[in-house]
Amino acid sequence: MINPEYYPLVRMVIFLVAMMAFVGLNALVLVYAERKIAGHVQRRPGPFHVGWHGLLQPLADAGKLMAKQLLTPWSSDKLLFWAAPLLSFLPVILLFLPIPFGETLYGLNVNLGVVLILAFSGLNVLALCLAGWASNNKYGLLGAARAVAQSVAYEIPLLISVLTVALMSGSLDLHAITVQQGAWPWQWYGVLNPLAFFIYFISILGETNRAPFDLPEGESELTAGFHTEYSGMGFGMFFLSEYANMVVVCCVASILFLGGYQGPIESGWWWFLLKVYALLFIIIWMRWTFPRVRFDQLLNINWRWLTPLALLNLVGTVIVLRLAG
Amino acid sequence: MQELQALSPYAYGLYLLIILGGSLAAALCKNLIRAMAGLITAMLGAAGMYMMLNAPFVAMMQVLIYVGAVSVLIFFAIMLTKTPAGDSPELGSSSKIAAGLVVGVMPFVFLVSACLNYFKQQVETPPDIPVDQLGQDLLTRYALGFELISVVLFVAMAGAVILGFERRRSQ
Amino acid sequence: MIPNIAQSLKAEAMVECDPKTGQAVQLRVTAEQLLPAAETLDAAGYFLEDVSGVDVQDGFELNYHFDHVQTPGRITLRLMASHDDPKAPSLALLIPGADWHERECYDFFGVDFKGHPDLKALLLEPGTEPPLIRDAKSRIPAFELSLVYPQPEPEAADDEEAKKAAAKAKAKEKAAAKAKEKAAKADEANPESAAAKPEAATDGEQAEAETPEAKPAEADKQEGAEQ
Amino acid sequence: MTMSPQLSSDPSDFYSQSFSKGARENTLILNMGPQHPSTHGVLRVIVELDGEYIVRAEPVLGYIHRMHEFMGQKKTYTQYLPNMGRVDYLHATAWNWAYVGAVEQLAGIEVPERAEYIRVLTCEINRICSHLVWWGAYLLDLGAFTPILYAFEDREFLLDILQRVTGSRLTYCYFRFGGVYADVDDKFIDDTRTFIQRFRKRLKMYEALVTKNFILRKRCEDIGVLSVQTARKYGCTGPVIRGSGVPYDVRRAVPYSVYPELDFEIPTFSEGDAMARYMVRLKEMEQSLRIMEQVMDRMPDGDIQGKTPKTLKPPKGETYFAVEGARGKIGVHLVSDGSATPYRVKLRAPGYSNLSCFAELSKGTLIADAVSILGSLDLVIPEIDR
Repeated sequence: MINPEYYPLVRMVIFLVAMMAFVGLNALVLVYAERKIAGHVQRRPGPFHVGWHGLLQPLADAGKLMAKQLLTPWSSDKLLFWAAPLLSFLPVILLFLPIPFGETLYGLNVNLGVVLILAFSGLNVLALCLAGWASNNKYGLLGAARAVAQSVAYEIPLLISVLTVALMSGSLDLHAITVQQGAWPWQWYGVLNPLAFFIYFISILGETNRAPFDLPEGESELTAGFHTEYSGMGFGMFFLSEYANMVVVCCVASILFLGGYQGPIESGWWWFLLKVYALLFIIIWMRWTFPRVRFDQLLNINWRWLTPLALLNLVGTVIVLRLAG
Repeated sequence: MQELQALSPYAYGLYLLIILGGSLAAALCKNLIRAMAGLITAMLGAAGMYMMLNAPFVAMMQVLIYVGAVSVLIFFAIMLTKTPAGDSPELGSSSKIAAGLVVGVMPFVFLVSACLNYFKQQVETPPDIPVDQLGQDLLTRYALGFELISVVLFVAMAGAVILGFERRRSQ
Repeated sequence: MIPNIAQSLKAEAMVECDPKTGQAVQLRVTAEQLLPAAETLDAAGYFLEDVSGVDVQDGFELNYHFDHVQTPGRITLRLMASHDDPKAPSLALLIPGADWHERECYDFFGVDFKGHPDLKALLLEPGTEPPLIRDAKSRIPAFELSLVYPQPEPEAADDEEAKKAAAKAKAKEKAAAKAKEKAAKADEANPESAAAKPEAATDGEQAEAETPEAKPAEADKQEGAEQ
Repeated sequence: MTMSPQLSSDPSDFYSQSFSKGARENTLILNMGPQHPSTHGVLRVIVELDGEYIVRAEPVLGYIHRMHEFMGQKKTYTQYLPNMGRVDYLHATAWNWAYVGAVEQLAGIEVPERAEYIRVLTCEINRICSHLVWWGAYLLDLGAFTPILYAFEDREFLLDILQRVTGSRLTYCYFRFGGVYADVDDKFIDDTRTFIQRFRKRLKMYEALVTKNFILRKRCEDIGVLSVQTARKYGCTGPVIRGSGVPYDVRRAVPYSVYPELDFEIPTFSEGDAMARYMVRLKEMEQSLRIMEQVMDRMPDGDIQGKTPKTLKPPKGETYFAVEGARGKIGVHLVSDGSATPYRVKLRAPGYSNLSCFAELSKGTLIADAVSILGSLDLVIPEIDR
């Protein structure tokens, strides 16, 4: 038998493997959801031919991606070129570790869960930089430059709004933050402090490079931005990590602002997934509705509005907390 | 995670390898971006060392600030300045190697001598300090050091901004 | 309005056109007159529609079509560039829209626009032989195209005029006969155009009938020269 | 921005070599196209970038140049007619009309009134098709993915209608010298009326969904401002010059066909920016609907084909005929030497002149704005390259 000392480690490893499966499965579901939602937004049925109502389409897509030849541009920095997609994908798995999907359904119980997620989600931008630079493509480079500026900028309001919640709950432990909110919507931090929730939501669009803030890959200007030169699973990795990142930030949003796995009638992981998918649906819906903003507008939104608002909100929250006791 | 004590020698070795490998890459790569990648690796290894010392908060901050933010600023600086981001041949000249050796060896000597003189081997894991106490200490006892570090970050940011402005002015 | 502007331009010849040609006024200009004329038109609110080249016997005829954004009526400036050394002054610095049209002409006819800021191939691969240059046999004389061109051989025209003054009807018959002769000659050279020949004479008549405002003398000259 | 030195040694072509680097250091020369999502086909724009700001831009044309003008010298008048549908595939009927009109003017062919009405009707339907494609594609340039599918849904309806009479869906060759190819039937008229009703509602929806969108306005307003003077100097026509406030429309300026009898307005906006050009096109679709309604109310009975000689040999001479296409003034300069083959056909493409102002408009803008400007000029590359 395994030494009981190692139980947390074993649990972590099992959870990591499970999370890999979850991320993969989630990507499939999200790809299907994205295409179906896009289809219905655009008044067409979406994928329809592979499987019932196109259910197996994501599998077909994945098969195609995996079967494709991996091309390395002759002038690229080969080591960094292939390190970048891995760097983009692997840390994302780590991000799922501290997330409490249910009361006992978590990988690692750390009291610094929020910090862990924030710390490792920053690695993604490095991956984008390296990908853009290493592919030695001018579009890639411009995409990388945009990714850097955008992530650095949007990380600030994101951190501040997370900090606001941390102050309200007095903890950085995701589990504790969940429990402090009640089962009912009026007990959730998102309702108590809607401004923080709003700022967080806008910031995650910027952080995960989702439309209307998808400038690092803004296809009408930069063809595909940082992943212009990637083919097959190289692109697939970025793709997976984008979806995984979306899931992570939505998980964090549902924990910090929507009461996590708690919900009316009976709490459980179903509430959690429901909230996460509702947020994901909104993000997908926005992508298929809005035009893309321009780069300087994107930064102006952040520096002129979101960051000052987030700071004011933080100060206001502190004052209210002090007054309330 | 005190239960994982038994694994610590292996983890220590692993982190050491990461730090050494990363530092060597940072020092020896002629390509600036590769050097930066090495630096990031070394910083990640350092974060692991903090974890070993039972300071998860500091480790996270190491990742958040140094790996996530400072290296991105370095990347920005590389792109904004006229530095050739590719292989730069002039780095290989002998006088520069000599200068690099002096700069590299001196801290090494000082640090090793300091370690040998002042530190005894410590087996016990230091206690995990809660975040609020950490915050208290940082804002009272270690306020000066804390502020100095902020100044470093601030200078890095301001440098990036100034570089950006100078480019704009030259238009 | 249009004739006023047109009259104020310095040109070698000016003709008010039949509406059938889709143009109000045509002016024949020399290389020196082109730029001032374009300048005046530009100042009067005209825009350059296009620059089109036509390869005729006399050279490459460049048509600068100007139109006004409010008053209808197209003014055409016609400039002849010789076949041997095709060149023309460039309008590109005055009217930036001329830039591409001139480059297109350079592509299609090899006309060298002097003073063009960046004369290089636009639509064709650089170094391509100009495709719209016709072989010498199939070219038509410029005066068949437009009334702004004088007849090239004045002596022959005098003969014809004398004949016409004497008996116009006879001349017409003769004209028809000569046209047939010419057609026969042309047939040897160019069998393709054989089908077109029988109508040649009637065409000439039509042209005469349908351009009543045109100076009769010139029309006569035209007919004469055709023979 | 610095690049790895390998790129500087890349083999480059004639245009890259002639596009020499400017005086400034640290600029980046970027080839947008020939394959690039924003250039709507195979257009190439070489840009010199400083960061994301465009220092200089130079469009390179000719990637799908087919030398239509040369083909015109080799084919008979009738054989050349199908080429017209291929010049501008989005507004093929207008090109049909420009060429057919030029030949009719030169040869003196009369067109029956019913045929004129049918021409106006199909041309306006086709204009709406063209504007719809532009609308969708422009929003795609701005990163909105959905409108193009809405636009194509409407356009599909129109293509079905046009297919009934013309027999084709894109490269129409419907007009004939002296008339049109086939008569319209009742179903055509009914379908068109249904469409008009339906499309009025859709236009309202487009306005609410897209035109009033905050992000869209920020991306279009004050972008690529084209003054009246510049527009005129570059020979811009169509919605581009009307977006600068000049009510220049060939249908009114040099009236042809039955347009003088029809009641419609020429929408103009004086801002001269991308938004003004956008609004002009949207309003034009409404006006086209009005024209279509009037035409269907007034359409007389009668022949659809006038008398034309079997082998067409227009008399010697030249003619210039212009019509208002979706992109501006389409002109055909036709020279005849009296034979069955045109002596010279010169096609005046509106997009060609409209695009030529791009280099000036894009100077000093961000790449994203340049894409917006390029889209707002409404490019159809086959028409520009011919």
